[in-house]
Amino acid sequence: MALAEETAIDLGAMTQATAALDEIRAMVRPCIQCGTCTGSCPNEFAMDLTPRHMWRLVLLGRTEEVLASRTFSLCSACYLCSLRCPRGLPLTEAMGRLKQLAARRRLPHLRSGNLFYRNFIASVRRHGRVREMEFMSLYFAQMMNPWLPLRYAGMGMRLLRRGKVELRLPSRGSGRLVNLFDKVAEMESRS
Amino acid sequence: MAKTALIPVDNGLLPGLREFLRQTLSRPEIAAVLVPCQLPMKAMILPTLVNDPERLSAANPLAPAFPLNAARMVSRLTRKAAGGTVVAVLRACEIRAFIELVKLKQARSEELIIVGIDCLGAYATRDFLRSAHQDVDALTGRFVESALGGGDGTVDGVCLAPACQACAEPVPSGADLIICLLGADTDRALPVTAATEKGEALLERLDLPGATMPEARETAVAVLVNRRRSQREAMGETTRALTDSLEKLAAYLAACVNCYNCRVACPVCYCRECVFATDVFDHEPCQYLGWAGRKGAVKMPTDTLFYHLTRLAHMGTACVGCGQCSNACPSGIPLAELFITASAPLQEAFDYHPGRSLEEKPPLAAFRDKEFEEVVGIK
Amino acid sequence: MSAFEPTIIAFVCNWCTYTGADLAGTSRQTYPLNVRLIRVMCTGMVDPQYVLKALLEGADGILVSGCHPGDCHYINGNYKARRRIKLLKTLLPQFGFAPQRLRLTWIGASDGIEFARVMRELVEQVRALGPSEAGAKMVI
Amino acid sequence: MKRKIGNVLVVGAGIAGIRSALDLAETGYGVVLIDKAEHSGGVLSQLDHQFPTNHCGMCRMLPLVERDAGGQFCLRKGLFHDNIEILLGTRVTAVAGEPGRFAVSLRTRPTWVDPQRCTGCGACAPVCPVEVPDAFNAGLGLRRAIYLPVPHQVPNAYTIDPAACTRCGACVSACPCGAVTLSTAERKDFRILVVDDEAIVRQSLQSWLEDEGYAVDSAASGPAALEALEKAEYQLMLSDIKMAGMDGVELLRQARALRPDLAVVLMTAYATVETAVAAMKIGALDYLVKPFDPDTLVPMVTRVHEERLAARDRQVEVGAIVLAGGTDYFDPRQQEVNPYGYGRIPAVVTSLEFERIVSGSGPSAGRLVRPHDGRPVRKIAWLQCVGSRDIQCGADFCSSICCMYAVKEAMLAQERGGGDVAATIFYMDMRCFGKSFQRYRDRAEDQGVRFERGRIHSVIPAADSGDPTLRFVGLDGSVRDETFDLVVLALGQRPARGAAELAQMAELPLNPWGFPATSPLSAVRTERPGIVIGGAFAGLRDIGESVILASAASTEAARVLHGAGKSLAAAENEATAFRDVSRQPPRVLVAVCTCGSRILPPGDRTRWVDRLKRDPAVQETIFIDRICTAEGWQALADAISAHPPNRVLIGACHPYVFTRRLRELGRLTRLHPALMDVVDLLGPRMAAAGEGAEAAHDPDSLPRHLAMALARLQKTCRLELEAMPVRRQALVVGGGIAGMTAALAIADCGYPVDLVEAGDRLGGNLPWIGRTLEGHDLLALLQDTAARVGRHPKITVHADTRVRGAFGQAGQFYSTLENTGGVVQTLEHGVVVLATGGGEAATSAYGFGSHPAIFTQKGFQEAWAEGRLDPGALNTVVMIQCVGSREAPRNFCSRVCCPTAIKQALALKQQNPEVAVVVLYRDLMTCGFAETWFTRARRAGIVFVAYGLDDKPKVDAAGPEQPVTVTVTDPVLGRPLTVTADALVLATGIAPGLPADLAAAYGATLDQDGFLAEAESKWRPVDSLAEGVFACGLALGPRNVEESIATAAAAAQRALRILERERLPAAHLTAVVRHGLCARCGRCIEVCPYEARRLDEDLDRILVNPARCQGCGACEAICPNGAAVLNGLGMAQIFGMLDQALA
Repeated sequence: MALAEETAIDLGAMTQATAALDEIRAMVRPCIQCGTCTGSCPNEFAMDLTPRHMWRLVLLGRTEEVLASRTFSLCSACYLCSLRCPRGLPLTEAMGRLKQLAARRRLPHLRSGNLFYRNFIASVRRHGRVREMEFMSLYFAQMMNPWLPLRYAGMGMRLLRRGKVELRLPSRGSGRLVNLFDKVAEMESRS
Repeated sequence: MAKTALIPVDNGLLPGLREFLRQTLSRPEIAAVLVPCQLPMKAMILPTLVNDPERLSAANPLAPAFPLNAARMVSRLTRKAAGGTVVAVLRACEIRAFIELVKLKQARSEELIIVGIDCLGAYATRDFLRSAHQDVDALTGRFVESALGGGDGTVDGVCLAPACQACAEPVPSGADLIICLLGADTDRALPVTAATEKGEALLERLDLPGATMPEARETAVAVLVNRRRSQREAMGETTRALTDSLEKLAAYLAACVNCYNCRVACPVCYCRECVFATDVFDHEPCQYLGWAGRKGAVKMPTDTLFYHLTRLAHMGTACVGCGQCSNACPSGIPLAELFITASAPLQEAFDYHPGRSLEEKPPLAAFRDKEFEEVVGIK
Repeated sequence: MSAFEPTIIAFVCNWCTYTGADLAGTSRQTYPLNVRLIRVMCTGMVDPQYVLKALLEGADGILVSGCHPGDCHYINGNYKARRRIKLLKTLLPQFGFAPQRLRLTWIGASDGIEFARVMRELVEQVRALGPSEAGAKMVI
Repeated sequence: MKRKIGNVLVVGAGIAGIRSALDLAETGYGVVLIDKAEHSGGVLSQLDHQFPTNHCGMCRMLPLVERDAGGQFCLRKGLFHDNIEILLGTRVTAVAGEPGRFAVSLRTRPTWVDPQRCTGCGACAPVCPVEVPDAFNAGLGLRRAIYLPVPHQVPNAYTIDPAACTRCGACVSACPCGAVTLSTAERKDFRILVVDDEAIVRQSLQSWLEDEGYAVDSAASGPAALEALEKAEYQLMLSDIKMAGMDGVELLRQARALRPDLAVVLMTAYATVETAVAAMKIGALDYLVKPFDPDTLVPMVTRVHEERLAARDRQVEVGAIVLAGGTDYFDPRQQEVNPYGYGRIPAVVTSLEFERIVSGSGPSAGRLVRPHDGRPVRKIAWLQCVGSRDIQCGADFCSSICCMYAVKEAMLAQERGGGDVAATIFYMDMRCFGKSFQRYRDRAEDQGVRFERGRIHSVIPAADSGDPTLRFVGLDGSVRDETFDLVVLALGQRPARGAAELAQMAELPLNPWGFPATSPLSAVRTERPGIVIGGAFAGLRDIGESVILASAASTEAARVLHGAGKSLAAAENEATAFRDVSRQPPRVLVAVCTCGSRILPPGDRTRWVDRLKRDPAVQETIFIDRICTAEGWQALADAISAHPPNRVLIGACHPYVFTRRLRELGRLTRLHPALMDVVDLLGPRMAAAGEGAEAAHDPDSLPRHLAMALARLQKTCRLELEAMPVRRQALVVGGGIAGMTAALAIADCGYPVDLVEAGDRLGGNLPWIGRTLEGHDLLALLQDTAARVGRHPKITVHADTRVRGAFGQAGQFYSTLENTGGVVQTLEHGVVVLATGGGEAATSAYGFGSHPAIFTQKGFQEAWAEGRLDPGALNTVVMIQCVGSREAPRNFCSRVCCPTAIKQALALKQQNPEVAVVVLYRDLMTCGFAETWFTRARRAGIVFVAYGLDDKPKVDAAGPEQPVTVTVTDPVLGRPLTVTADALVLATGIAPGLPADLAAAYGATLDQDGFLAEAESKWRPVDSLAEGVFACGLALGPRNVEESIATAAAAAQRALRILERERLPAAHLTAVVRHGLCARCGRCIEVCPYEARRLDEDLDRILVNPARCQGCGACEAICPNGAAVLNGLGMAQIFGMLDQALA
């Protein structure tokens, strides 16, 4: 009983303080909690909340609980759930929105993933492709964890052997996608 | 409130019972008494509807005479409103038959009070007529003495009719008032007990001393019933051995001439006209020729076995074992033995006990969703 | 061929078993000619006398067949029939009549194959029992 | 009897079409019943088992009154009724006209098998080289191109599937009766003459057209063409314009003179198009511009051909049209992805395939085995909502039927497996929304059927066995895999194939899902007056509802006919004065159809005559070859006229098909058809052939069949029963929308109606409901309906009045009315419609009554309407569904509460977008198209939380001043949710208002929940067991307004059947009493299932009500001495048949 008290959800909160989640909630409102998404999800085994569980929390306006989970960050955007959802909900898109929301909030438990993503994109922006060495160096620097590079060392060596990693440091002028990225940012800010 | 009272019989059983009936008839609410009486002109006993108390001096409900099952007479008296209450003195098997007839809407229990007397049985009518050329009251006395004194009612070598010998229900449990012979002190008084409210109401109005049931009764009843049961089993065994194939059954019934007297005498065969006497069995001449042609020969009248098997199928579950079929057969076919033996398994199959209760529905008019599933299928 | 060919009288209800028998015919589900169908409206109208008559006139086997429980066109006729068969199956064996000669089955309108199977099996069973005693010598 | 001359076209001969046709036919209208399939019965011809009996029982739809007009045998065999003409393989090609006078064109597909000649012997099928999936067995087996559409139907003529047939002709030579005539194949009948001076053109045209099955000849010049036209008949000439000698235009002129009917299409080069156009003025039908390819030519020729065929279309004039085309099932292969592997994994089958697996006439003769490998099924799963409640496949609706049929199928599986089968149903909401559905579902659960809440997203074959493996998420969130022997997809409904075309022809709109749309608040009326929809054609109905809608559609059709004055124009059908033969000894004419020599080998005649002559009742035996032909039938009529017999026995084939002809023969010969009989000799002959040579030559077998029938016929007497007079007016008890609708429908057909209402005004529940879920205004409906009732000259309204007592039987009831002023009057009427309605059930659960913020649905609606409640002031509203419903003792679903909750929630949201609405439910019952409102409610942000019976919501309302707090466990999160509600709305469901003594007074009974006990929930859903007593609206069962209106129209239709007659005639097979033999024991009264017998105390006789008696013969069997007789099948007759059977 004590446990139930602790974890009880007050639905009265549903209408309040959920502005952050409102847009996403609207996307999944017709959800009938059938669980098709969970059954379909290839990454479900690694998630702390099942997708169904998470969408339910979204519906009930549990912003903090949703953002505290890693579930959406593990979405690999395979679109299986969207394809199979009997309600035709844009679940993959809603996952993306959750990622964005989390990113804006710089949530500590998602810091590693966020940095990885940001540096990856920054590299693409600059060069029109990923410069692995630059990208990983910046990532390691920002993570401020001296042991981290060692965790990637083995993989890095294997990739190197197969010529998958370019060792040269950036040299060839400025990135070709800067304009593109800027245009997108401009359009997004307008809409 | 007297549930049980005593009928004084210190002047003799019959005078005591006659006095009891006179007292009953003197009640203003009682219109008449139906009781076996000796006919004035002959040493014969038949049910008689008595209105004049004086005429009750001929009443003799204990005589070993059972020329017909009085349930049919009670049916005639009660089918419609009679305008007065009748007290009927009946044997146990007559009461059972009466209850069956009520279920079949051939009789009504309104305006009727049934007095039953422990049944000591009776002789076949032929035997009774032979024995009763003497004083019937005296014969009755000797018969009762034998039957209650540990004997089997045999007087001068004449013994009970086979159906009576095999009757395991001598106590008239369906009566409103039961007059007890078994276990009673027959020199002094007979206990009479009310089994229904109607009986109790009458008993209360009669001026009789109260009493309790004699302790000896239970044992006396048990002894008699056990003896009868074993006789019934023996009878069944013999009969079954004589009829365990269709051919043997035909031989058993060989003397039958299709007079249908058995069904006239049967108290529960209630049809106005037996189907075998209707036009359904007015066969075309060409049909007889057809049968003869097919089988080489055909006995006439035809349909003998068909008739008896049909009667078993129709009335077997309602057979009260009174034995009147045997009594009625001009050819002396032991029909009661056959009917009693063949009906017992039918009654057992449907857990149906004819005459036990008005609440029990005749088995073929009822059914349940799930029952007798063993008779379905070809496994 | 000297093999004994039994004669079987089948009282079939108009709505289910007769339709099933008909379907057996149109579906080329053959069944032995030993079976003589008597179409009645409902098994609940099969008077025990019909069975007795068939038996005494020499039928080697008698079948009563109608709708499955709960499916009777006339609501409950098949239940009434079941009681009558119980009665006859209790009565007749006392006179040496093999109970296997009298059968009650539920065969529905779409059970054409089942009908043919039951008929074949029944004929075999009765064939194994041999001729009914009532057949040749018995007078009715 | 006076016959109405109105005709109705019923399109679709499935269950609804049959119901509608029978209704109208029984009422006396003529019906043309068509179906595009080659069989009647629709999908029901494939279904052996129906909920809730798990058997069939369709035969209970047959007429109860005037039974002789319809066949007395299994309806799945076929439908036979005097007033119904059935056209199979027929479709509508055009609809014109107006209500009361429609002209409809019908086109019947030729089957190339002459049904008059085909005896169904089956010799053709084995020689056919083509094998295609057998539609009857849902594709589980194969059939040939020539086949029996439904094996159990009669007449069982074979038919040819034109799509599969290669026209090889093997069947033509195999047919012993010459019934197959492929040469008259329709395209072969259409002869084309190609005229061109270029050989290459002639050759290619000829080959293109011959490939299409046309008969083509060619000519190289105009004169050659004219020569050909003189020699033979052609339907179409394709001619070049520019030819040496005679050009195309001249040819056209001369050809038209020779053959005025000839269609001519000219072929022209671009340069001479103008000539071609000009030629059309002198009779060319069209022209083709060279060069052209087959894609241009063939459609043009086909069009010409079709137009020719259209000219041969049958035109029918009808007063009204009932569209009863049914629905189709969703095809799981049509989904973009086929997640259930149907078609890939062999052990995944559809629900229809499962029905065929457990059918006695199915591919495994009813054994529960897998269709592909014959392995017994031990573990089986049903997947619900396949093609339903799935926006992704265009189904934002609930198909309404799948839950119940899945429960049925699961129970059947368990039954077939003898307790050895584990059945699981995977569902989202178990929609047991009908009267007895919840108990049925519970029974299944008690029997061990496992119900698993969860939607299966996909089925994959197991790695080792290939058996279907399901992956699903349990309520606890765990993902589980389970492998089954067989997986059944519970397919949802889709519009019937051809529904759109039919709707277009009838100018009816479609709803967003492609089903033909009905008018607001009517499930049967359409935008086009005179065209009504019956059954599931408009979508998503189960059998029982379809039957109700079919009857309702009949009512509307009858109304149209009546409005068009049809019932006023009476056609006197002169009753035939039959010869009285009752005092004559039987003299039977035996007529044997030799059917070529298939029934009777020529050498056997003498033997047959001798055998039959043994019976002195036989007057004469004659032999006719093919009695079914016009000549054969005439020969029979002649024989009867020559030496008039008083009985006629015909030995031929299927007796069913002779019913109508016997009646005609009766009129012709003045011998009553009851004194004629037809024996099937062909069936036994064919069965014998199958049994081998020895049996086939049993020479006594067929004569025995005749002799048995003879024994019966000679003892048959015509029943001379006095028909019961009908008091041709109706009593309707209850003035709600159902009662008013029923009263109006009956009165509109011309019969006086007394409408009794206990309250002071009409309207029942409509005022508080206000609007439907869809937003239709019920107050307007009430105003309109009450006004029509009020001014209808045939309706007398008795307000403030109750029925105090009643007695009587169909045709003649007596009812005593008493009004609140104590005034008593007695009414006589022929029928009664119980429309006593119902109300909201009372409750004391969840603190109701203790707190002003706790409402019932009705209380909430009223408080809102009366302004006692301000939606703008509410922050949070909680609704609890199934309060006191779907659990003992009120273990039924009230069906309306979930839609009402959604209606109220949406209305709240609309008035106050900020309000939070939480609906606590068990299974959300938004069946049919109401599902879309469930979707809208979700979209609007209404939160739905499911709860279970073992963990009901807890309501804490300490006092009127304290807030109401509701706690419930969220099944997905497994955590308690608490909410403080400004209003708590309890859905308590419906309590019927039908007093048991009122029903009993009319001989009807109530079910355990207090609704009327229907005679049969599927086949006679608005009838009580007592004929003449009907119910509708809430007295019958929980229904919404539109559905209640439909039940009312259906009840009216059932009542009109009786009112349309002056007397209720007895059928030939009716029980009679031989009073002289009768002992009045009354056992026949006890066993009669129809309460058709009673003891008349005054007469001291047992009397039979022939309108109630259905001829089952239970009385005959219980009567020991033959005093109860089933006329036509008495004891003497059966004895006679037995004699002959054993002779």
